[in-house]
Amino acid sequence: MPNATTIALIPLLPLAGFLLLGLFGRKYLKSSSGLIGTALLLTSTILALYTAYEYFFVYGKVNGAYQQFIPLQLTWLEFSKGVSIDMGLLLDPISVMMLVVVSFISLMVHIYSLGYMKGEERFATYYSFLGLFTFSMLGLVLASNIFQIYIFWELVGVSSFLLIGYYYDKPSAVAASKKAFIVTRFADLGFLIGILILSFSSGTLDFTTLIQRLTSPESNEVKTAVVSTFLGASALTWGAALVFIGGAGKSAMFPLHIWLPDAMEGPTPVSALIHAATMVVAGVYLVARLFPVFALTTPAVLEIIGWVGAISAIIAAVIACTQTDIKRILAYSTMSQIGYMMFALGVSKYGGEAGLGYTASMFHLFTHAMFKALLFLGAGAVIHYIHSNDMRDMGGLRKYLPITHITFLIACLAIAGVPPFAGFFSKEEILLAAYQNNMAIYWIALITSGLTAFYMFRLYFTIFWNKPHEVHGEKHGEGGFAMMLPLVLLAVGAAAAGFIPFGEFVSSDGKALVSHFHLEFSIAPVGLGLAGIFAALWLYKKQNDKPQKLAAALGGLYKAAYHKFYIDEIYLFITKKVLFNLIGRPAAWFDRNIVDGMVNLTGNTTQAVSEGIKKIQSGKVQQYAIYFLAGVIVLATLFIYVLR
Amino acid sequence: MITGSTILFYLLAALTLGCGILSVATRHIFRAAIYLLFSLIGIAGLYFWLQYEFIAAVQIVVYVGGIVVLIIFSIFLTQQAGEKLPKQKSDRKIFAALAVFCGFALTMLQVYQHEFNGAETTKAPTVADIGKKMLSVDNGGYALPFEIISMLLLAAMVGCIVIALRSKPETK
Amino acid sequence: MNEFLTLMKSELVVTAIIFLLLFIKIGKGMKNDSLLSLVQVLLLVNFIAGFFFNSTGNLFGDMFYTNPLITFQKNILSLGVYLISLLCADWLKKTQHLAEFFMLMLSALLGMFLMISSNNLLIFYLALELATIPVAAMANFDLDKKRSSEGAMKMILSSAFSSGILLFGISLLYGTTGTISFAEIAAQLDGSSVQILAFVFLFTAFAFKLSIVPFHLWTADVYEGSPIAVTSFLSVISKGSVAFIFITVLYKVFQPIQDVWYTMLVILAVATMVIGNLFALRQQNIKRFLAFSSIAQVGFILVGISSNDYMGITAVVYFVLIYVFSNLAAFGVASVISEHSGKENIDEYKGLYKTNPFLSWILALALFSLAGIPPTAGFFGKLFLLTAGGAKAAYWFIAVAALNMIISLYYYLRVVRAMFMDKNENPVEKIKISPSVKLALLICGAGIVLIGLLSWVYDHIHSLSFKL
Amino acid sequence: MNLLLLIGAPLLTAVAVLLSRNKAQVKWISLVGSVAQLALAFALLYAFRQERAQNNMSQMLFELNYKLFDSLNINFHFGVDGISVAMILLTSFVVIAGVLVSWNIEKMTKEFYFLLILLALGAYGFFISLDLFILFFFLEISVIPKYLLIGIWGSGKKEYSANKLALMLMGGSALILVGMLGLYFTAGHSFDIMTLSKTSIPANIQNLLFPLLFVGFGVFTALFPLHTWVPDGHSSAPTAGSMFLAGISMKLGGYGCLRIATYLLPEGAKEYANIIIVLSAIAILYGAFATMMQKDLKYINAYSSVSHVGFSLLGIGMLTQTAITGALMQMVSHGLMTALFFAVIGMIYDRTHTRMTNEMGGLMKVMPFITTVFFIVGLCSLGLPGLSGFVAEMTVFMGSWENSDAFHRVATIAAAMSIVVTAVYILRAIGQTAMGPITNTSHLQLKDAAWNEKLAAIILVAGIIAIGIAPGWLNDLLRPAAEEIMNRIAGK
Amino acid sequence: MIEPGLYHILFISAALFFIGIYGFLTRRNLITMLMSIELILNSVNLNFIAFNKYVWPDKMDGLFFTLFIIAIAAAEAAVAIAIIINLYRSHQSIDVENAEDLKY
Repeated sequence: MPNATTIALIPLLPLAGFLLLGLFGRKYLKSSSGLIGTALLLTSTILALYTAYEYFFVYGKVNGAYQQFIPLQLTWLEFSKGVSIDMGLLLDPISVMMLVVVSFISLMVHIYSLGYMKGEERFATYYSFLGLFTFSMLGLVLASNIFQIYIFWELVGVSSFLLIGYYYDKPSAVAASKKAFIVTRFADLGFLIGILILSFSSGTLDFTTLIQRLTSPESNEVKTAVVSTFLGASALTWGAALVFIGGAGKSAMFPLHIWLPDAMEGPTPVSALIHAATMVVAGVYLVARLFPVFALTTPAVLEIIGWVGAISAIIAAVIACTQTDIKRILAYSTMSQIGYMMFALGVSKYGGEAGLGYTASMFHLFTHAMFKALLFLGAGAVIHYIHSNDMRDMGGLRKYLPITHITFLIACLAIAGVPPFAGFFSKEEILLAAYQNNMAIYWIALITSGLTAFYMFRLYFTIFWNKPHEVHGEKHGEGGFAMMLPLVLLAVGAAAAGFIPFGEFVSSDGKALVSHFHLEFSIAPVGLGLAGIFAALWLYKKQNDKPQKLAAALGGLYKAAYHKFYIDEIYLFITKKVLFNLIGRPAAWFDRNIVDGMVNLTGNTTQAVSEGIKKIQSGKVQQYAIYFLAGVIVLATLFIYVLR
Repeated sequence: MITGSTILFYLLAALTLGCGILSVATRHIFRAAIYLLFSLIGIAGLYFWLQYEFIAAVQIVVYVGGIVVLIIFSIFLTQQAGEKLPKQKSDRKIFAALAVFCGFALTMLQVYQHEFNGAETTKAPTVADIGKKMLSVDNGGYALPFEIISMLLLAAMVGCIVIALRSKPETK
Repeated sequence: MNEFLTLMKSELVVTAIIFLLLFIKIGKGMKNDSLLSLVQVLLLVNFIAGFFFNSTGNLFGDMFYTNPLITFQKNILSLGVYLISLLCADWLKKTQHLAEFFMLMLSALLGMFLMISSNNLLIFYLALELATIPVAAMANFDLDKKRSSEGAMKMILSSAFSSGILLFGISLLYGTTGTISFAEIAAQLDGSSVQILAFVFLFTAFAFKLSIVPFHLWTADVYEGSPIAVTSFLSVISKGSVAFIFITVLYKVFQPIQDVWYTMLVILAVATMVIGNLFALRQQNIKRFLAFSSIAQVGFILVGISSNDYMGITAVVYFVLIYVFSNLAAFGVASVISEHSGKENIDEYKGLYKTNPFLSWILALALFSLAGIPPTAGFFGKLFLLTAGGAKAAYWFIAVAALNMIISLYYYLRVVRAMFMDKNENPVEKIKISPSVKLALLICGAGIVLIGLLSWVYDHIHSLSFKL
Repeated sequence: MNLLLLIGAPLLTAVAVLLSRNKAQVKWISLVGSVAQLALAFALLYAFRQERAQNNMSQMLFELNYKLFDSLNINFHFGVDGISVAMILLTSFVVIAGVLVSWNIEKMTKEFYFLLILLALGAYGFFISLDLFILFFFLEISVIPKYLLIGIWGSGKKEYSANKLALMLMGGSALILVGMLGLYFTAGHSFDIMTLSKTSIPANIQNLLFPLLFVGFGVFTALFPLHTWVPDGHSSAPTAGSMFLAGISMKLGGYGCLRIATYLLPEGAKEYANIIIVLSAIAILYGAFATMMQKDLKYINAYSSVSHVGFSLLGIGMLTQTAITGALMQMVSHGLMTALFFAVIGMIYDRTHTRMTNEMGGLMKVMPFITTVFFIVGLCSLGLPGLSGFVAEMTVFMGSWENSDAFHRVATIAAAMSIVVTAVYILRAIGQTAMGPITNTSHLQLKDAAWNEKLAAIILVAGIIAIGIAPGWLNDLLRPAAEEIMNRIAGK
Repeated sequence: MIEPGLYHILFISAALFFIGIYGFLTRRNLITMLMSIELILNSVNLNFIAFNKYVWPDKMDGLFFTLFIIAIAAAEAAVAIAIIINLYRSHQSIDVENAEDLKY
């Protein structure tokens, strides 16, 4: 049986770190705060691994299926009978898996940052923020209540805001952090309303009950909810769709992805942690968490999810081919990979063989966490060395950064889906699932995988090969042990993670899913991947003008892709023109002039009247007498003739 | 049928109203005073006609002997001899006339509509029982008003002295 | 003890003081200061005397009537006079005719006493005149100021005019009812149109004295023209007394045609509040300002009167009591300032708080009380007036009254702002306040703060008026 | 526990302040006084919970009833339920913070603190009185101190603002007055809330009186479109003044809207509920959008107050138990939050001598503490979980969603949209002031918060977090009281 | 109805009353205004006497009222004249139009 305290400690230790470092780090702990934070996280990672072991190999499996456990559930805020926000710990395959991923990657980043962020002015603050993020993310993962997940959802949002804006005196960083927060916030609005709808129609906020009520078609909740429709779609459909919007926002799905590239303004380790491995997959996790509802009650929404995922995947891939900022390239690739996970869920069914997409998605999430974190950390090492994000400043670094080079290569191979690296296995499963359910998406996915391979190796070659690197000034060597250790560990993960029999552990219905491997099927993707690699090799191995030519040849498409298909501009137009000029300004004006004007008007009118009637008081006693007499006569006539 | 008393009445009425009108109309202030005097006399005459000799006497004594004289003195004090009074603005006059006319019409309408229950016994009171009443404190007696009047006259006297006999600042 | 003495004690005491002063004057006279202190003592005695031997009864047939409530009202008036004698000490010491001044004021007071307890139109009329003519003379007491005599002239003429109309009304009333005693008139009233006419004529006399719109026009000019002592006397004492007798006349005599006067009161109350406020809005001279504000206050009194029952009586008496304190405090401060610096304009009050915090606080208190802001007593006074008036559930009527409270608050705040907030390079210099004035101001302040919270005052009045 | 203590403590403090000789005395006396009030508030909370724990379920606890105007049946009738307790806690928090932040006031210190304490007195009295008349009395007490605080110690066009505030509030109380008298007469000459809540008032009268009372109190709590005193008043007032104004006085209004208008006139409430909802929804969105355009920090907070207070009115209008609970939570939360916000603005202003966001930048470098607090309050205002704002707003939403018809749904969604707009303007404000490069180099010499400021901020932050982390206790306090109200509305 | 009676006298008195009022409203000289007042009061007296004679002869209220009114009139006139004279002293005119410093 799960032990509540052990599991509770996993998120609480980082929280402790946050408080400790946040309150005292700046003044007292100073540079030691990094070690403290890391130590705390190490503990909780160990606990997480222990929990995972316990769950998967000791008590988790009951008669052939992994069960849900809720070792702890506290009522946090009760709205009415049965409807309450609970703080709970929910253990099931995906949560445990995420637990491991999050804590592990976070630990890596902690260690890495010891080197990368050394000497930063707000070192302690940095680590306290990391703690906050890790806490929130773990809480999100473990949430047993849809409102709990929303709470931690917001918390990860804010910690990401804080970390993106870590270099707060860089205007671009500030802007990026604001953008990230507001865009996700906008998506969260959908999430919130979705929660309201779902909870109202199911009469609960608790995941288990909610899913169980909404998935049984004969339950009266579903009946009533299905009856009440809005714009032709049932309440449940709306609810599910809105919830997905929340997820899409966090996971930077098209068209809510615009914040992710800018988010790269944050320190690179942060990007690795938040914007590659963990937070951005929260959306996927959310969909997975509510998968039964999507799959059984609102398949339409699942369809949408599939398409959104696919589109995001390919668009991001295309854009990634044209960018020059290495972190942005990685960001787009992240987006594209998450697109994979999304449509994997989208094409999946509930239970049994048909649930392959689900497993695949989770699997890809797992592997992607490894190699993408690795990529970012590697890129971080490069940037650390070059002091620039722009790959045009780079080239021929393989001699100067050997370890980074190797690990980076591994990661690239992994993401390109070259066997036997991790990416290969998960991607294969995804493609298979798509193949089985939705041909169109399958083709998109296939093309995307090719593009992926291409732009990754474009990156790889331009950084490490291409033009020779000329050393100006004395260069400190590759970052120290603290930075190399995570690279190595992650490289191992990226290389080996594929061999985990994932289906054994994670599947839509908890029962084991044997993923059998078809060689003939995997020819196409691998082939495309290799093609992409060779294309990159041909274009970027040596310094030459082929790329420019190619770009010129592609013309408009290239330009559009280079400008990210002008989506940012559209957003800018909407916010600046519509929100500010068409709503905000008029509102402010209306308030100052109309509403306030009314108030002042009354005052001035009174004044004016009083000025106007002052002549009555003319100072002439006979005038007074006339008024007097008139008063008498009027009153008399009034009361003799009129009012009786 | 027209008796002497009737004629007398109308004469007195004519005198009163006529002189009244003249006294508010003329622009010679002395004449105004004199017209006022005659108008008051006319009223006194009406009292006589009504057989309220005592009131008539008082009227003559107080008004003719007192107030009008006072007024005339004050005219002497304040008026540069013989010049006419300044004309009033005509709009003021019009409004006043209008108001007055309305008031008069209104009053008369009400008064004539109302049926005053005329009593037959029209005996006039004698000076003696007026005197008795005046100083009796029991029901229907007028001692209290008498006292009040005395206080009032005292106050008025003091007031007049203070105001009219204004002493130069340095004295006292 | 002799009934005559007990029933008429207030009047007798006042008369005694008047004659004492007369003899002093005729005799070798006294120095102003000592005379003033003597008078103050006498007035205090008069005030205290009011609390003993209260009983109910008629005198002189039924011409004179008194009861504990009436005695209480008289006490309020004498209290007011006493406070005035303290507050305006500075001005009084300067005047050359101190004895005469007090003789006049006291005879006016006597007139008011008689008016309050008059039970008969004749007495009422005479008392009214006794309460008016001397005041007119007093209004002229700044002998060498033109404005003073102009004010006096305006007062005497218009009051003569109004009393002429009053008399005509009385005569008509007498013609239709054949009597001049309140009780019998009430029995005789049949609401015939002549009687309505007569009532309107009669009504205007009260309206004139209470300065109800449109019979109010003399008020401001006279208040501004006359010395502050007189102004405060006019605005507080005579208003109060007329309000009292007004209630008696309406409730006692004209009860049969109450629906007529109820409507009349409502109309005039609204008119009075609105016009008074609108005029007060723009005033610069503090006396004139207070004149118009007091007109607006009268509007509220009418609201209270309009409820035709003992609640109304209680509310009005209570309000007048509070009004005495508030208005006298305001006038007191005004008189102190104008005596020492000759400044009577609100703009010249700017920055007063810097130099004279005490005066500023008292004035502010008084104004808040007039505006009906808690915790000052004015709040309770106004509220109870409205409560009484609301008994007929004429919500719009109360609403208008309440809205007028806003306007009034605006201009009261103007003064407060001038004193506390506005900058001024040459404010009123520090004023050395003589002890008697300080005492009086403190009394007023205490009254303003306490009378509201000491609910037994209200309950006492209530018990008195409830007995009627 | 004797409720008179709650009035007595501030009263004594005020008197002591008046009698004190020098500025130091004044300050320390008022500090001690406000600490005492805080202690009393906590004692009250404790006692209240004890009573409830020994399930003493009578609606009002610690009732006192002294005769005041016997003949008019006006009594000093005091008593508290959960709502009052919560409000009193809020008040005591804001008071102590207000006293602390105005520590360095130089001009007429004595008067300043006297008026401040007087305001507090009014609030305490208001929250514990169960007699309409007394309640109105305490409500009115606070008008003049506000006027003077703004007019004397304020900044900008202070006279104008002070006048506007005083007059508009007076207008509100005029309406209240009429409604109050209406109640008094229809309910057979009684001002007693408990009695009134038992009497059934004919529907037509309710429909007549409800608007009077609701709008009357609504003016105090910035009911759209009668909110215009808020921006000017807040922006002109001194720091503590704004804190009290937004933190306490606006809550008087909300409390009145609920406890008097809605509770005593349920039929009227049902009649006008939709109008209230529309108005408050407008206020929420419109306030938020108007805020987006502001440059002056105080205006930003003032307008956002309009928007936030809209939530509590919305909750009341929704007429469900949860929504009303949420409304009350929002009052408490917003009280603490906005007080803190104004405190921070004041601190910034004292240093930079500007409140224009575009004239600052990068303050985080020079005053980390203040900016941290600024972050916290900002995040609270945009409804970050773990801070009070989130709890309140979510409760309102959940409650609003319980009415399942389209109208309420739309209104709720409209209101919910504001959380995005809020995020926009809060982040703009923070971004421009705290983050970014330091634009004005003279800011480099500025000092961080002094002890009193730190203390004040910490107290309020503690309150915010206490609600945000563990809303249960507040919920337990408010929900039963809301239930009583709902029972009357439901006609049980 | 030639025969003079109550109503005739009432007519006379009312007429006189309003004549007086007219005078009061239009005369610019203070003393003449005072005279108009006297006319008003006399008309009232006439009313009282008439009523007393024709309607309520058995009591003498009207008569006494008249007496006291006459007395009052005297007092009032005295004070009024005193004030007027004082006003005349302070600015050599008794034109009511000139006495309007106090206004608005």
